[in-house]
Amino acid sequence: MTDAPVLAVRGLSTQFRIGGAWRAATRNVAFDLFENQTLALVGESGCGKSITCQAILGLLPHGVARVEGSIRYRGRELVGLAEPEMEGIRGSEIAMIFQEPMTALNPVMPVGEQIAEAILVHRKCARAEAKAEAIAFMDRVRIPAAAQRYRDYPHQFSGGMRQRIVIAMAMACKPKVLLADEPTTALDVTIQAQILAELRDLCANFRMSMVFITHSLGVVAAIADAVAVMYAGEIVEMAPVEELFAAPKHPYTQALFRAIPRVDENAEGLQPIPGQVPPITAFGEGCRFAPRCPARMPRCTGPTPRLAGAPGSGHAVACYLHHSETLDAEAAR
Amino acid sequence: MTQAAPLLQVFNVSKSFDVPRRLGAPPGKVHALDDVSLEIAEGETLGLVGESGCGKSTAGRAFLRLIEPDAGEVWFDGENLTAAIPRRMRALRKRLQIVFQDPYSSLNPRQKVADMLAEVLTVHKVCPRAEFPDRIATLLAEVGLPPAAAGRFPHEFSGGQRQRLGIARALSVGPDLIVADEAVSALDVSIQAQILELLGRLKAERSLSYLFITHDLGVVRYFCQRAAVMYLGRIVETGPVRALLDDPLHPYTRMLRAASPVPDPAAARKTVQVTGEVPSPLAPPSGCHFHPRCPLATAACRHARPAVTDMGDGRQVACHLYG
Amino acid sequence: MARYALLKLLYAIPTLLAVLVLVFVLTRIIPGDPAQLILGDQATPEAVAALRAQLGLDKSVALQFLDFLVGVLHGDFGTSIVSGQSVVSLAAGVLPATLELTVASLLVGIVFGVPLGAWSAMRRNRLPDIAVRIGSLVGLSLPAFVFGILLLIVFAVQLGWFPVISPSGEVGILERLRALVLPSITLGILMAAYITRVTRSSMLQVLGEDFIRTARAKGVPWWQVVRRHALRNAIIPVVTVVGLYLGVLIGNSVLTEMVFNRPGLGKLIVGALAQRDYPVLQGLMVLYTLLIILANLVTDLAYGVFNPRVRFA
Amino acid sequence: MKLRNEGLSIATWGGAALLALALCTPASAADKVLRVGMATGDIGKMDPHVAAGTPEKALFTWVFNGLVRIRPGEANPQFIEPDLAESWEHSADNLTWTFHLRKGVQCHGGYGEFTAEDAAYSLARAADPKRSSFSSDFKSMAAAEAVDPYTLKITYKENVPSVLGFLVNIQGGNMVCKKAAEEMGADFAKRPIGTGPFMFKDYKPQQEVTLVANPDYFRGKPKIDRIDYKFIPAIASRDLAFEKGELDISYGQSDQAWYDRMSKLKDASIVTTEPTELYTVHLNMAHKPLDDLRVRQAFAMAIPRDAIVKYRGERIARVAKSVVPQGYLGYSDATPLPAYDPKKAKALLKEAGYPDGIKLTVVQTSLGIMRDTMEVLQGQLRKAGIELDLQIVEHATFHAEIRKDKSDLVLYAASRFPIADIYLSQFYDSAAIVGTPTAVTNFSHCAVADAEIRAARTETDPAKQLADWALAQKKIVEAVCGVPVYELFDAWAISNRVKLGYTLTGAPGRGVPILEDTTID
Amino acid sequence: MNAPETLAAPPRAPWARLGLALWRTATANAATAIGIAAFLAVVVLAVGAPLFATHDPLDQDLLARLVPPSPYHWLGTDAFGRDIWSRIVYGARISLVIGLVAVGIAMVIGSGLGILSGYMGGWVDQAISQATNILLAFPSLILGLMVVAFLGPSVPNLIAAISLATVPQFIRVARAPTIALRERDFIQACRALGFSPLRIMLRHILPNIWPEILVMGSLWLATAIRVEASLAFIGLGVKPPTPTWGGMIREGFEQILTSFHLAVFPSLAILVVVLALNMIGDGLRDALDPRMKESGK
Repeated sequence: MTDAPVLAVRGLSTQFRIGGAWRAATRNVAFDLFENQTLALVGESGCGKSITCQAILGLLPHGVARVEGSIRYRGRELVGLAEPEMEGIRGSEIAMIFQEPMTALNPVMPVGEQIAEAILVHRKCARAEAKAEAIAFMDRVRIPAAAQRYRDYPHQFSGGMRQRIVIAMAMACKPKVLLADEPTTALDVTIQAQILAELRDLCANFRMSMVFITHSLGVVAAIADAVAVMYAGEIVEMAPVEELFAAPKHPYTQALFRAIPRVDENAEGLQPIPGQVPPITAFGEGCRFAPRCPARMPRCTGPTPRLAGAPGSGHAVACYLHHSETLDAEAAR
Repeated sequence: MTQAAPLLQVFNVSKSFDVPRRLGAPPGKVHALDDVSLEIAEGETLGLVGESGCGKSTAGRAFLRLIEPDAGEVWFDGENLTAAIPRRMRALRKRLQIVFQDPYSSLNPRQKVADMLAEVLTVHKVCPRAEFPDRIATLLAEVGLPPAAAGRFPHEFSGGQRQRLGIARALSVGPDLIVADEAVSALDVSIQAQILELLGRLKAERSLSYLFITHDLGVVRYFCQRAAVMYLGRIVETGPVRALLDDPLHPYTRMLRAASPVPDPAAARKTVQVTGEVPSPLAPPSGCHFHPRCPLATAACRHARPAVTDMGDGRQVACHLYG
Repeated sequence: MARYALLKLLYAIPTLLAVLVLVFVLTRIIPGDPAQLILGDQATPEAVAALRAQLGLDKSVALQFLDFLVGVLHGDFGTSIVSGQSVVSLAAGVLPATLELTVASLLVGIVFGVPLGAWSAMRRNRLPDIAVRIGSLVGLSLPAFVFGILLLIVFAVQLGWFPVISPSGEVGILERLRALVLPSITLGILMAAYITRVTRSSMLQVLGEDFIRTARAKGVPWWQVVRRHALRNAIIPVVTVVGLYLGVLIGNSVLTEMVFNRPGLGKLIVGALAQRDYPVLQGLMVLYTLLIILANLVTDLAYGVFNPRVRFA
Repeated sequence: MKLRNEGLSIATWGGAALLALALCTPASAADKVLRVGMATGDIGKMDPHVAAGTPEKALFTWVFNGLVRIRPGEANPQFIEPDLAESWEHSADNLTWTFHLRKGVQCHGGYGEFTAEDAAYSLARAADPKRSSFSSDFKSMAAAEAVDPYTLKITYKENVPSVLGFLVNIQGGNMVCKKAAEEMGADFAKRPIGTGPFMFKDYKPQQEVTLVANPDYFRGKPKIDRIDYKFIPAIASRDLAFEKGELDISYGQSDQAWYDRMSKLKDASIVTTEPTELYTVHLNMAHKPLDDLRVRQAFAMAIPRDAIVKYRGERIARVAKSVVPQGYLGYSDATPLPAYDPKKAKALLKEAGYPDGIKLTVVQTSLGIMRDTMEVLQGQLRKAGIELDLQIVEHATFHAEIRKDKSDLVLYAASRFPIADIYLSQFYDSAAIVGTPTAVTNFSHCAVADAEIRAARTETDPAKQLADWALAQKKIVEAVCGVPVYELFDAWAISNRVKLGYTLTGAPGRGVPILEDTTID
Repeated sequence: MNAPETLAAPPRAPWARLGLALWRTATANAATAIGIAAFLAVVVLAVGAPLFATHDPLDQDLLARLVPPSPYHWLGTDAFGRDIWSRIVYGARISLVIGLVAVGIAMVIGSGLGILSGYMGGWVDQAISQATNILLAFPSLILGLMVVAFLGPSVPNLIAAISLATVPQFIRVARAPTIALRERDFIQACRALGFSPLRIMLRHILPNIWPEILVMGSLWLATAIRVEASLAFIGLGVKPPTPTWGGMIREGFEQILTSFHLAVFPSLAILVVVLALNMIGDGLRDALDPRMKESGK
């Protein structure tokens, strides 16, 4: 890993216009993504992980959503970038794959053409060349008889195969960063295992970085190098994967682990997290997990705790339980 | 576990659907259920496990006759459901209930909670109308909802709360057996745990039995005593949950077990041997449906459907390896 | 595909038969005597009776129906009571005009409707959208006959660009087309308004789909996303609607035919109704039903062309 | 964005294509073509002995000849002149008539020379109820036979007031060619064969009939090469087409507003022609309360004939003065019709026991002017306390229903051969009462003047005959069997390009005669 | 963002829901507001016709025919010298009654059959669908034409004709969502709870599809008014002297080259009502269709 992050996100806030008012869906999201690293964004639905990814690619609808903060890709600021320039980055530098392989492909266009299109929009090359390359990529993601299936339509493929095609499409321009938004959630476990293996393989081969969004800690364990746990629009804990699984620090992360029924161990009882995630319209000040937190303290409803770790440590957490006085003071400012 | 007379017995139930193929072509046939037999003892929770399209949901509905089986018999508490006349069937439905996966489509969006529950009480003449409010409040309390919930519409609730409403509706008739069709699959983990806890509590309090349909082996291990694994409309293995998961017999169960993600980076990074995809149910493979993906397949697997072998300890498997 | 078409046509036979019975029964239970009408007001009752016998109107309804069915099976739909022309030749004489008008209006509808609908969807809730939506509503609400006369006065009489009535005799294709312009606009405006609306709503829906996001995520420029991805999908429901509306179009053509004095099936039917010309009425109803069934079939086939998910065995 | 350009450009291209079509000029024809627009959706059977409608009759004017004709442009029988017959004479008792036919007249389509044989055949055909709608016109005819190829003898059973009247080239008087009629059978009605100046060429349903000049026409080859006889039911379309020069002759609308508007056109003249159609309300005396004379009188007094004629147009209509149309032989206005007096009408109704007025059920055709007229009557009668409940049906049903005696009153417009006898016998002779075996069109059940009508029919003394007819009219008017309202002219718009070659004031065949020397610029 | 939450259907009981939806679109969408206002205005005019008419609509003044608009005759007079404004006001009654009753009948019968067909499936569905197809094979105008020509033009017959032509549309509108709903879990739950089919259709399916039916109703009301006008134009309208818009246009059409106002004013009246109804229908559709709410760009 080199020192400079491929993607550096700082203070990213996204707001949506809901009922005439702007509501923050994510607040102050910050992380670094290094070359050949896979960062998992994990959290329950509505925590803002997908929105963060779409904000990076500038895919949030104008007029309905706005983005503040900074997203630097190899030093280049993406927030506020003009649409044509953004189009140049999408797909060729940063690519994205989506959760639903059933709907992510254009149903009336042959799959091969959809892959070739990704190549053609970014590179001036002959149609035949793009086709050959598209077939090569289909091969690469293990689609059987790729050349014959070039002209087939999405509905002629199974869910797993479609997700492979989506991946091939994303990989077509050999992007530096892949944003994977729950790419295996809609798939069966046996297919999920295959796709995860595929993605691991591709990242390694292309020295690609990946932001992997999921709600499953099991999937995180299988694919991530680093993990950022999100709750209600904020990152509450961030750490290298082994560290996080070995010693989760944030009460939310801990509760999450206790709520999962594991297939490999007998658990006598799960510990559900009481209450529920607040809706976007009810995000308040202070720690957003506080109302559900077993270790809630009075200060938790005060200023929002900042994500911070011991200096030099890769493990950061946004919780007063773990904050030193200096950090509190910093947060107070 | 199955010493007492089972509450639900399913004998050789089959069901196939016509599936329109291309325009102008005769429709294809999907054998959603192919000679399925199982039983659930009183107070037992049976997990029915499989990947999407394997027929597990069809099974749950066919046992309740929400879908009419093509063949086979379903006996409930000593009575043949498949032969019951409509009126008898409607009465029997008080004892057999279902909870659905999607908390958004399982509630009538145009009906208030109180109306929804009152309608059930009216239709089945559970109690006099005067007692409805009390009865409804009790039901809501039982599933962990405040009495105020009665006056609201479904969309005013979160996913977890709606699932509680679905459970309250099922409970309102006082059933003995509940089919939980992926009842926790659509929920976030924190909520999933809440609902599992609720179902567990209700089972103890009301001495319920469950047919628990899910694709999540973790949930099965936590919640069920026994489990049946389905593949392309057939049950390939049944047995006590812990034994089945710790020492799977059928190659498919093994594959499923190995592919299930574990929140442990060390274990999760091990490469798992998973090959192939579930074939189209329109043209299932011959013999053992699993043979094209099976690392241990032999010639026999291609030709003959494996018989069910009793392996002792309540375990049964349908595989030529054990035949 | 041929198999599919054949099956469809086969399924249409009961429908056709039902239509036949319906029309036949309807035409016989109502008052009115074609014989009297043909012979005029000075005819003697004797002459009227003679003509009735000659036309077979004195036989029982069941017998008449049988005669009719046997004729139909032989491809003989009888002859017009009023003009003595064979029904087949009458229908064949006006069918080209009707088809011509229908196809031309369809084209007007598509050429104006699809781009406007798409444009409107893309500029949702902005001025172009509002203008197009109001325009399409006005188009839907405009009575064809008034609009047609307006067109005639402005473009045919004042400006003299187009003929008032269709030219007759052997005229060139150009002349024929010229005469087609105003009627097809009159009739097509309704279609265009309808297509605009359907295209717009379908486009709005498609623009919210995942694959649009996928296409954008791979860096496809916006206008190309719209053209290659959105429009191609948005057009599919338009095909269905066009097919469904074809029937309405054929029906509404009566008014246009009257205003522009064009021959056509609609006018033929109105005339036959007014004169109790039973054979013509029966034949036309069968033809109508057939046309609609064919239109549906063509729609189905077109649907298959636009939508790869529906291909034919 | 880009799509906007694309979308607009497609629309622009569409528009441009239409404009391009608009600007290219139509090719002009070298032939002299006369384009006539007729108020009809289509044409019926083109058999002159069968079809009774105006559109067909107008066509027959150009295709067929009679033994005699009324001088082109006139409608009155006093202008009868030779046509296929060069001369004729009759016996003293008027019962035997001999006609000497013109030699060398050729039938259309190579069916040979027209001879006395054809003429005899034609008359027999016209008199045959099975083949003719006009057989009643010939019921006094005993026989028609060819004496030699150019001599025709017709014998009558009784005296007929106007023998020649039935032999002019309208209705049963139209001469067909025997060979053609027999060979073609039913097809004759699709491709009529006559001897007239124009020959049938082509028929396009709902569009037109094309006629071409008969090169062998006995009066000489017409100067006009072709007639396009176009069917244009909508008056607005007809007017616009005429205005733009797409029609040379156009059937008009019997409305003063139309007349005024069209009269302002340059290069065109608007002509109204006789015979008129007399609009009469026949009051059904068999139905209560119309069986009461006072009620009928009240009815008649509630109709402001003058105002209605003003409404219709004074150039288009004239006030009816008797139950027989003006200008008919035997017409008499000696007995005035009841004058407009709504007050007195109300008083009469009261006297008859209807102080609150009466309500009549009327079967009414949906056809244009008939319906308009009925609506005016309805509006006017309303003011005198007479409500009309109109059952609007279409024309075929109307004809059937009124003949079943279903209606309290019948508004009927008719024009007949201009002799009082025909009008009186068909509408007011008790033999013609609807529902009887000899029924014609006596809707009022009128039987007050049977004796006079029948006596006049066979009376050989013209003066006595006129007296009988006048008396009949007096009796009918006094009994208020029918209330005549107005007489309506046909109206034509004729381009000044057309030189008819005669002055048009009447058209007994209902069509504008196009002669051999009619030209068009 | 909690996507499923936003997708969920809006609140309240059916009627309140519709009222709310109308109000919301009316306030948010000027076009709908205009549509509602215009339609209400026409209804008020129709109901209070005697108050708003300046003349007796039947009163002929033969000597003041085809008068152009003037202070005395606001919209001029027709060929019989009757006041056009008064006839339009009274004509609104007929147009509205015919439209409302015809569409109302079609709505009840059509949605009933549609739900039955969609929910029961099997031969019931087959039979109803076949019949629907036959009726659909005829364009509504032609069907109306036949019925009226055969039965005679009168208000009940016109209503019957228009209903007959409209019923299949409602069958279709009701059937498709019923089939979709039938598979929804809450309907399955009703079956599991032992509810009778009738109860499920009336209490659970109908309330869920009736917004669509209503939207369709407003659009077909517009069509019905147009069809009535078209029939009248062909000469098969309500019997005279009752004023109807279509009949007025037909009469006006005869004079269109001399007195344009005769046909124009009733045409405008139809235009206004049809436009208003379409605007309302559009607004309703937007308000009731959650899909239309989001979906950006």
